[in-house]
Amino acid sequence: MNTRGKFSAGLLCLGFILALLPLSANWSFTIKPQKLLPKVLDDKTYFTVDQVARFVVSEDTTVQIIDLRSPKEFRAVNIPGSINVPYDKLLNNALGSILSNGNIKNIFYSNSDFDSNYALVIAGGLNYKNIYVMKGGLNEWFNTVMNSSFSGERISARENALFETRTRARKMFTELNSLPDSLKLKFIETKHIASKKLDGGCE
Amino acid sequence: MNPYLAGTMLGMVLLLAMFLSGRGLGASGGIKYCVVSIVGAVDRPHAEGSIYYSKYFEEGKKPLKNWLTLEILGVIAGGFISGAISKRLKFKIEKSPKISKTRRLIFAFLGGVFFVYGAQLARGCTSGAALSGMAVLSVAGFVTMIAIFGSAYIFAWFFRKNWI
Amino acid sequence: MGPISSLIQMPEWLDLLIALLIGIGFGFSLEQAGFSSSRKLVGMFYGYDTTVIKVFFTASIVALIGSQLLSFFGLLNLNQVFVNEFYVNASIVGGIIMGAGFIMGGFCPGTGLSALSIGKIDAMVFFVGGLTGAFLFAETYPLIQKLANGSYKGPIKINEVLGISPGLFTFLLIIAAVIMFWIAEAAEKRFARPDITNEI
Amino acid sequence: MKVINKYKVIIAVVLPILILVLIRSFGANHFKSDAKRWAEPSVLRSNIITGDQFGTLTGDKLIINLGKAVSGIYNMNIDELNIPADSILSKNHLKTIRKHDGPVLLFSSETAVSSRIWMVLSQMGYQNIFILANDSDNEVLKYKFQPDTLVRPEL
Repeated sequence: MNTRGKFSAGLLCLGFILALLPLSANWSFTIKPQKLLPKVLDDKTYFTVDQVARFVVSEDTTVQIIDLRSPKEFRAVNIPGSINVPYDKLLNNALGSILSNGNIKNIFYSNSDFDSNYALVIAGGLNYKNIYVMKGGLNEWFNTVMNSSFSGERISARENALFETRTRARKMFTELNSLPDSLKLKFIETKHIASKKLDGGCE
Repeated sequence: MNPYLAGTMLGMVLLLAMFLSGRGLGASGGIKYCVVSIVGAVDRPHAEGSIYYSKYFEEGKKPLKNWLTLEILGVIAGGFISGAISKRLKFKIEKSPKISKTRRLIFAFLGGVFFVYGAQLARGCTSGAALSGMAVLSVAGFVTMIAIFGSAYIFAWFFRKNWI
Repeated sequence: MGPISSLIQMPEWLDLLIALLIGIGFGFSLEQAGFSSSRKLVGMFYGYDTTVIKVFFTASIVALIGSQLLSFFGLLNLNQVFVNEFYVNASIVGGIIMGAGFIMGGFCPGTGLSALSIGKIDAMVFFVGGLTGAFLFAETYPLIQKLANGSYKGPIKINEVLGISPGLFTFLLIIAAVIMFWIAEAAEKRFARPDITNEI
Repeated sequence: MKVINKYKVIIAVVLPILILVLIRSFGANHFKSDAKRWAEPSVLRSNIITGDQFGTLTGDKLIINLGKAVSGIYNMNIDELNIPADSILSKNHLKTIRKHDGPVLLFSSETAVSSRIWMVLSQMGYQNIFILANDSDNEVLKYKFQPDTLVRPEL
């Protein structure tokens, strides 16, 4: 048998294996379940809304807040500085273009505690580091940051700091979300373009 | 070297490029960056004013400090190493004995003009669009490949005197 | 996981070093395949030497198989690998112009560079022609902008268009390539030109 | 023997790949491929069972309590197992889930934990797993934002 024959036979065997693989999958979890479980049960993966409020107020550049709700919900209200990646888009493997930056803390949030925690497991399964959720979601944000008021007789220094953060976060949240839709939308789109576009090709 | 073996080697290099930096191979892009930097050096205001060149000079970018430019430098180095190993290093004009040297060089020049012009239009040459494109199953890769080889087969008849 | 560049923020020098190393591998394989000879390259269009088609299809199939196996094992995220964008008219017209350039010059840009590196003077002239071509394109860009950017279809994949899995498409491509290899070798015998093949 | 010698290069390449592929496809100690498919119920929200839906759920139910607190909310002669979240992947527990014929409901006083465990188990290929949730617990924004009409864009 000549080289061509052998080579063709080898390629055909490999091609046959490939044809049988469920490759339409495109992507799957890359680490083993036993390795993932302790990662997703780590208490450090939670941020309280107050911690997130502090990030927002200080305009911390080492955090990236990711809103998993639909674009419509995002347009209605969103946390200042967050980017919108709807949960169903995230399943189409939008993660890579968002979470590539190793040292930045990525904080997921949704309205409640479901989508954000699914997303955390997915990101963990793909072996991304520095992933967190905002516990309680936007509902908890409203409950704590937007609607709480101080009731009591004396205020401690710590409580005072907490309330100041909340008040400032509330102000920023209200200012951003009171903007007309067109302006908010523009902000979202520029964010999106910056995070998309892969490098490559001959251009 | 056996063509199938050489092809496997080339495929491995392409796979390595995909694995390391998520991109394919390319040659015409590097040639373009050379031109862009030459134009930028000779006539900077023209380069910055033109809709085509200006995007390569935004934000103080340097067109020579680019993936594709470095890649074609590597191609030249790699070709040289291989030529040295196989003892093929020699200055010569390769041509059919039936045509003159001048004719060969004129056609080589024209071929270069056409090829790179077409590659700029199609956003990649045989390596950047056809080979790398096919390796990621892109439709653009297959269409470009068929267009290149199809048209070359048709034109082959007109230029047959140059070669056989 | 991979591509590595999506995992870590690479410093610029490392990125460029990788480019240089990839380029060296690229040039080395092209030269080893015998692509530094224009008469060997155009042999494909006259049937006396079909190395081009063998190397070309082998390379893309090896990369296809490799990338899909890596993706199956979770080592390479194919969504993070660049997919060429499809501009219908530009691809076809550009391809036709390239075909004409191929048969005139006897090189394509990559092979031209590897031929230039071992001292082929015609390849150097081809390279100068290439620079001129890129320059002409830049200067005529406003005229052909519409053609270049028209009928944009995005980075679409052929298996998605056909609605089959990438693995199955690869298998079909391999079958096609195997048939092509067989035809190519038959053609080499049929159109054999020992006077040319002995010289190159 | 002669045949093997003739094809040894091909066998040397194809066989290891075939073995690796088989291990990856059928090994139990891995997540299944096609993460999107296994996560599909979470997009459709068909994986969340609240009080009303609980009654209509057919089949032999098994509640897995992931926390220390007793669920208590649906106390109607239904099997309830107490498995702390961090030991859910032990062999015996996985066997219990696999052997159980009918819906398996994950409960935790913290929705975050049950959501996470749901995704882990689903990606391992377990189907018919649900999250037991309170009626009020769903992905809906319960608050209405009051815009401040005095805000002027600074841009």
